[in-house]
Amino acid sequence: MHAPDRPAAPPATPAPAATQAAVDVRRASVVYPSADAPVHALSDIDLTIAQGEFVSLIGPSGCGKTTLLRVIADLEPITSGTVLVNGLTPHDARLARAYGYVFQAPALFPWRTVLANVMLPLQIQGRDKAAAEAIAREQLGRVGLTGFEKKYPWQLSGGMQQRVSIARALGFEPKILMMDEPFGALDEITRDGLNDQLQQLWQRERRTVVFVTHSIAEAVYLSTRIVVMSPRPGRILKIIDSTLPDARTLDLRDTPEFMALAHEVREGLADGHGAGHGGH
Amino acid sequence: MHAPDRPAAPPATPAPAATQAAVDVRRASVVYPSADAPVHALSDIDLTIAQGEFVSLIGPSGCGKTTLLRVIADLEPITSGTVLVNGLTPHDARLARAYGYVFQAPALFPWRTVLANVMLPLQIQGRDKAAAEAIAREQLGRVGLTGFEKKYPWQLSGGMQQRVSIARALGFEPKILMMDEPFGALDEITRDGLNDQLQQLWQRERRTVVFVTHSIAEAVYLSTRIVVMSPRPGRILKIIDSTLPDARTLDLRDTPEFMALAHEVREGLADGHGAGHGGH
Amino acid sequence: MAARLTFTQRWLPVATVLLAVLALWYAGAVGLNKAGAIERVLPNSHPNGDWTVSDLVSVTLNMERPVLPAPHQVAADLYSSLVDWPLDSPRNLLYHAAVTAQSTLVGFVLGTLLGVVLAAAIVHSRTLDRALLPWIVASQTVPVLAIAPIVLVILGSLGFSGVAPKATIAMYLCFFPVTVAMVQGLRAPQKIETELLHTYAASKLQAFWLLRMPSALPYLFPSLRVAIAAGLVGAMVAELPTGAQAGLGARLLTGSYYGNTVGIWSALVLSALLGLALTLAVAALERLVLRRGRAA
Amino acid sequence: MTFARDASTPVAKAVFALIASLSLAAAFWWLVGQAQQQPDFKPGPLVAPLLAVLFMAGLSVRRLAALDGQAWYGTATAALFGLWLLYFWQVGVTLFDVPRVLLPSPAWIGQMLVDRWDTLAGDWVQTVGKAVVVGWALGSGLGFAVGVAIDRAPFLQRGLLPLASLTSTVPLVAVAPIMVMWFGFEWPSKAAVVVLMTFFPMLVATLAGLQAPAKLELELMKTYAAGYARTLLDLRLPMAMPFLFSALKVNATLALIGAIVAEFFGSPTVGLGFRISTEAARMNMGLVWSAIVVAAVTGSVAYALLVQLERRVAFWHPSVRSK
Amino acid sequence: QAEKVVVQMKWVPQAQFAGYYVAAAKGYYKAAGLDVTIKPGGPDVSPVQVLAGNQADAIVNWMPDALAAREAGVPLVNIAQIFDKSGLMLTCKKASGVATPKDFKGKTLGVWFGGNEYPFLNWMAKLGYKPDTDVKVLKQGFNVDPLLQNQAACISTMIYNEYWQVVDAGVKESDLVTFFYEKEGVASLEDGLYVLEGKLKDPAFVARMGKFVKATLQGWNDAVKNPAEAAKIVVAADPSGSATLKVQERQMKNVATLISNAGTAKMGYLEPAAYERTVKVLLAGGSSPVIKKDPGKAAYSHAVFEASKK
Ligand SMILES: Nc1ncnc2c1ncn2[C@@H]1O[C@H](COP(=O)(O)OP(=O)(O)OP(=O)(O)O)[C@@H](O)[C@H]1O
Ligand SMILES: Nc1ncnc2c1ncn2[C@@H]1O[C@H](COP(=O)(O)OP(=O)(O)OP(=O)(O)O)[C@@H](O)[C@H]1O
Ligand SMILES: Cc1ncc(C[n+]2csc(CCO)c2C)c(N)n1
Ligand SMILES: [Mg+2]
Ligand SMILES: [Mg+2]
Repeated sequence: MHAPDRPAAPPATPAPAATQAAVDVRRASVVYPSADAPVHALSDIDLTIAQGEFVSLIGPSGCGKTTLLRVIADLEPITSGTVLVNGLTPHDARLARAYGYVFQAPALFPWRTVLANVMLPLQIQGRDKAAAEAIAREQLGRVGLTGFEKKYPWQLSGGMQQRVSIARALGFEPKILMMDEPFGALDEITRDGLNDQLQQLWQRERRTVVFVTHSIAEAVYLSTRIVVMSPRPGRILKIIDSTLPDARTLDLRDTPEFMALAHEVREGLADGHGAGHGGH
Repeated sequence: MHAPDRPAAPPATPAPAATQAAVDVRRASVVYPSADAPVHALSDIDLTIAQGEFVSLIGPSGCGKTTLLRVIADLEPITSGTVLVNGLTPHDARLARAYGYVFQAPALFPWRTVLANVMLPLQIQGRDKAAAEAIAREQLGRVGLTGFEKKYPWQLSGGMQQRVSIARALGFEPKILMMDEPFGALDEITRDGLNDQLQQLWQRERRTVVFVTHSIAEAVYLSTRIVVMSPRPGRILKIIDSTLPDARTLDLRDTPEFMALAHEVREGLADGHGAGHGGH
Repeated sequence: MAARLTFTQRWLPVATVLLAVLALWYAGAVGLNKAGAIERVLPNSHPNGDWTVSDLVSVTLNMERPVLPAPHQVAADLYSSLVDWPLDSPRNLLYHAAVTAQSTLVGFVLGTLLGVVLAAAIVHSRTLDRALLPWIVASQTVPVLAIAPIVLVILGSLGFSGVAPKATIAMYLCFFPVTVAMVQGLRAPQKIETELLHTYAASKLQAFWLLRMPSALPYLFPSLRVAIAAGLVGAMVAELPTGAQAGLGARLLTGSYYGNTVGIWSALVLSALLGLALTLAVAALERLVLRRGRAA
Repeated sequence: MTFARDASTPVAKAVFALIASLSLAAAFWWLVGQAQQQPDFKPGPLVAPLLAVLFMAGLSVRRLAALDGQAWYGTATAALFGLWLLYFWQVGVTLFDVPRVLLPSPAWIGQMLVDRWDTLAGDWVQTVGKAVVVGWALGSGLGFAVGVAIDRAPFLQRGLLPLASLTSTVPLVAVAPIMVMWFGFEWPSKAAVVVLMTFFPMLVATLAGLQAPAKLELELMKTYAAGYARTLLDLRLPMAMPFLFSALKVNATLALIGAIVAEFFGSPTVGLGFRISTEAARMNMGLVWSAIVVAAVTGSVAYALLVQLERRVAFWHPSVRSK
Repeated sequence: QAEKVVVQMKWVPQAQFAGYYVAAAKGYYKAAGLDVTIKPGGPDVSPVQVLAGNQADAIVNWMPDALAAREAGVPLVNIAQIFDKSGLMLTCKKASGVATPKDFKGKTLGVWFGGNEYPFLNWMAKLGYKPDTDVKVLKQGFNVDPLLQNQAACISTMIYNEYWQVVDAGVKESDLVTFFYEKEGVASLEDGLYVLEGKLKDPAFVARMGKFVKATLQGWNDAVKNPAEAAKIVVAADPSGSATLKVQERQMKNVATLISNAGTAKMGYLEPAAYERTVKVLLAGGSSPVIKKDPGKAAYSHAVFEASKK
């Protein structure tokens, strides 16, 4: 609805061929050096995400979901293998501002108002103040926070803070959105609402989304593909293509199709889980 | 299984008549004084919990669940109304050590080992060291943490920490167990496991449990009664008696009976939610 | 910071900086002593004024009464003081270091105790919190050196002599950082931790020992490092009004009166080393107590 | 009747305790005056009533401290406490006939503050207006600048920090004469002492403050591809503010003490330190203590001002927010 | 049973106080039935405070300080005057252009404060100079650096100590100009023994002090006669370990010149005329004199001196 009449994001990345993958991970492994024994966090990951896909990563605690996301976002180096983002190395993609990242914690700056927090990435990109403010206000509106612009983060509840951080990530219209359990700390109802909004946003703008979650329902509801991971060393156990229609509403969750998918994910998880339980 | 051969808890409270309610809340209201406008957290709550019940409180964020639990536990004064715990005021009940309280965060002391953390309430109650240690080891065994006694809290994962805090609350055999979103921070699989254990524990010992949760499935799975609350000012919208059998397994969750209950809770929540969304 | 540094990673920077300091020191010695050397020393050795720059440099680095003695002069003075005299001789600087260390340590222990007790009283009493805390801050703006002579005389007339008066001055400087840190530390337990003990109906005393004290330890130790340094300063300051008796402070003073600049610097270097040793001792104590470590 | 009801509110209790204790104190003061008229004056019999006044004084402070609701109650409590301190000092000095070269009475100190305020004002300008302000600003500024500069050089940090802790144990009594020797008698040598004393606390605080941002926040800036300067300005400096302020506060008292003590070792014929040392040698303890009072008030006011400023600048920090 | 006597010196242990240390080291005090404690002083030790705080029976002090203390409420009384001449002087570098007191104008002069500034101010008043306008006054620390560093044209020195430090630092005596307060007619009495007035009412105290002064004078006599031996004793008595033989022996020789009546019966006797001369100097100290009114004869007593002759 809004996307078409906004100026396109500056062509910082060489305009990707339509067929070029948004994220392309090949035989990637990550080993954390450690005092006693090195930790094999990811082992031999192969994953290709096309432009416009919504991919969820799900798996038991400590299986390497965050690590995988961080590798793609150039926050962690890989030990072996290759990773390409829009055909570039993660480092170049980051400098080209190809993605927005939403951390599990809101990570708002307490000395900035809500509005100023959302304006931060825009200011860093050198947008002029008026434009940045307009965009920030619009994004805050989208996550239902109009009227809270002048508040400070600590004056908001946890859920509201997380919504601010989502607005902040959306503001600069990144090609790829990476979200690490963005709704982990929220109550079910608020979470449902935000799931709904995120779903609609994706519908509208079809950005590529890589999404980490613990919740099976959330993964099934949001994704076009669900990547199920095994406990340490993190491997991809199963990739499930969603059979749900692209346009979704929350009611969908009571359909047998939804339940079947959820069941499939749960089974996938249970297969890998047995050994890992309690050991993380 | 264990309960019968253990000595009964010391009769700190005057042995309650079998018919005496464990918790009796009458027309209780709580108003938080505040700089701008006082916050009406609870308004006119009436709730009676019988001995041996498992009652869940569910409701949107900020509706006053925690406040209600804290009022019962003498962590917060009420503004009007009366609260009785085992026939005593909350203050006297606390001094009589009538209850154990599990906070949302594990609240373990980082300078104490896991074992020492579980021994803490026993030491405060003046039990001798050997006895306290024996009880602590047993409780740790029950939550599946044998072998971790000498570790420090920060060497454990979040789920394990929360299990330590549950073991700590169970150790001194309180008549009433109060739990404020004890599993909120855990991943779904670990959470399922702990739900199962808690359910079995309640089966065995039939302590009175007051349980706060955001998860509908959790509430339905565990409770004998579910109290649905409305957004601020917190009121009781609906009290749902469980139609499930007392003995439960996780498979139960796929039964139509379970789903019907879950649906009823969700509807109750949705009724009260509309107005409150975004306003906490 | 990085968990473990290799030997070179740890010491190479220190060595480099030390070398830089030494180089600066030599340069400073030449620069500061130049005028005096030209005026007073070179005319004696070269009455006709035919001295060269190298003469000048060698003279500035070996003057009897320099503005800034060269490092090797200080080292030689320290060495001869430590080696040529028995340990119990007032000409051995270690003897003076021991005297100063003694009053520092006594003052430090008393100051720490006072600081902890005051902090405990303040966190438990609203009256003390409101009435006392501002005055404790104000007390530290009183220049100690100004009141030390009076304090010493007053304590003397009350029958305290020997280490006690010096330790009292050291204590006066020590207790403040400890009090401030402990007030913060004893209040560090989070609400949830306090409430946990509340649900156990724990007494105030139990809460103090089981929760407040352990939470305060991470605050206490950094303040102890500050306190021991402050205590050393206090002990040295207190040595001045006892007359030129023993101790590094007295050495600094008499060095100045006897025009012995090199002596002043030896005492200065030794007092810095003593400070370092005391700080290291506190750090070692910290490691001992917090050995079990905790999540950073 | 009304009285009984009123007395139950905390404010009424406090007012009552205040009035009662002050009148008792006045009565006791009169008693001391009377007793001293006696030729064979002995303080012994007056000790019991003294204890009574002491008790009432304690009670009045307690009652005042118990009040809630007004911001100035806290200040008032501290002020009342100080007032009682002065009162008992005066009484003690009078009662036990302490020689005034040892401990002057507050009355004499106050007298001197009034009589010699022009002298003290000149001293204040010399010591605070020149040495302290310049030294404090320069020392703290340099510490900050060097901190920012070596923040990215762990090599220099590892080398300089041990040196920093070493120099912080060198007593200023040793440094002051050297600085007088190097920089002369006027205020620059005092400012130099102050620079030396304030530089390292600020350096250490700056380094600690710049390290304060958590990994998460740094990574956030990284995902925006923010450069060093941006990260410094938008994240690390704001985050460092509470650290910088605690160093500024510590430095304020250090600077004052440093400048005063440095004046003991040579100075022009004006300055608080000069006044304290020369008047002490002339047994004019009233003036000595009034100079000390000027110094202490200056230090406390500077401290309080910095606390206020901190509340403005670091308003977001939990330690400020909770107040 | 030896009677206890505690005496507080004015400065750090040095030959300036040789008489006391010699009397102690050679057992003269013991022989007089006394157990004497000699407390060293320093710039931060105020002997008057020590006396007022009951930490000493007698102190060594200069008269300006003693009379100022008397006015400030500590009733000091001189019981014996050891030095009958003043050793205080102003030492200038010729290079700074000072040859006579007339040349002080516009120059920077280092002065010891704490009582010692009054003879100086008196002198300046006599010369018609206003301090801080005609001459710049520095509060001098207790060393000679200001002169060596050329921070001052002249500095205060004692003939027995600081003057020689200047010379030891390499400045030739021929490059120096000196002005003695004694010669300028503005001298005040230096090292003497003082006690609290009230104590003199007690005959036992007077008797004890008499013994003390007698033994002390004996010590001074030895010290004046044998400076080398006195220096050795002083160096041994220095707990800071900073004093050296060479310096102390030279100091002792110079101190001897200030006790011009050593070996005579007048040694230790406070000449009323000298006393009055000092009082006049102190009363005349320009705008703010050391003492505002003449203390009269109450500020000294010959009772102890007479007792020491018994
Ligand atoms: N910096 C690190 N150093 C060493 N080990 C690490 C580090 N970061 C993560 N690990 C380990 O790597 C593994 C994968 O961690 P990761 O954070 O990716 O898991 P996750 O799937 O995101 O778990 P969660 O669901 O709990 O967030 C874990 O076992 C973790 O302990
Ligand atoms: N100490 C307090 N002062 C003022 N208001 C408070 C305080 N504690 C809670 N509140 C307010 O009271 C209301 C009820 O809070 P409470 O914590 O009981 O909610 P909750 O149902 O437990 O929410 P959540 O699910 O987020 O834990 C909220 O609106 C909250 O903002
Ligand atoms: C407070 C005070 N300062 C300086 C002197 C002068 N003075 C007298 S003796 C002496 C030591 C000389 O070797 C000095 C410096 C003093 N009398 N009192
Ligand atoms: Mg993760
Ligand atoms: Mg809650």
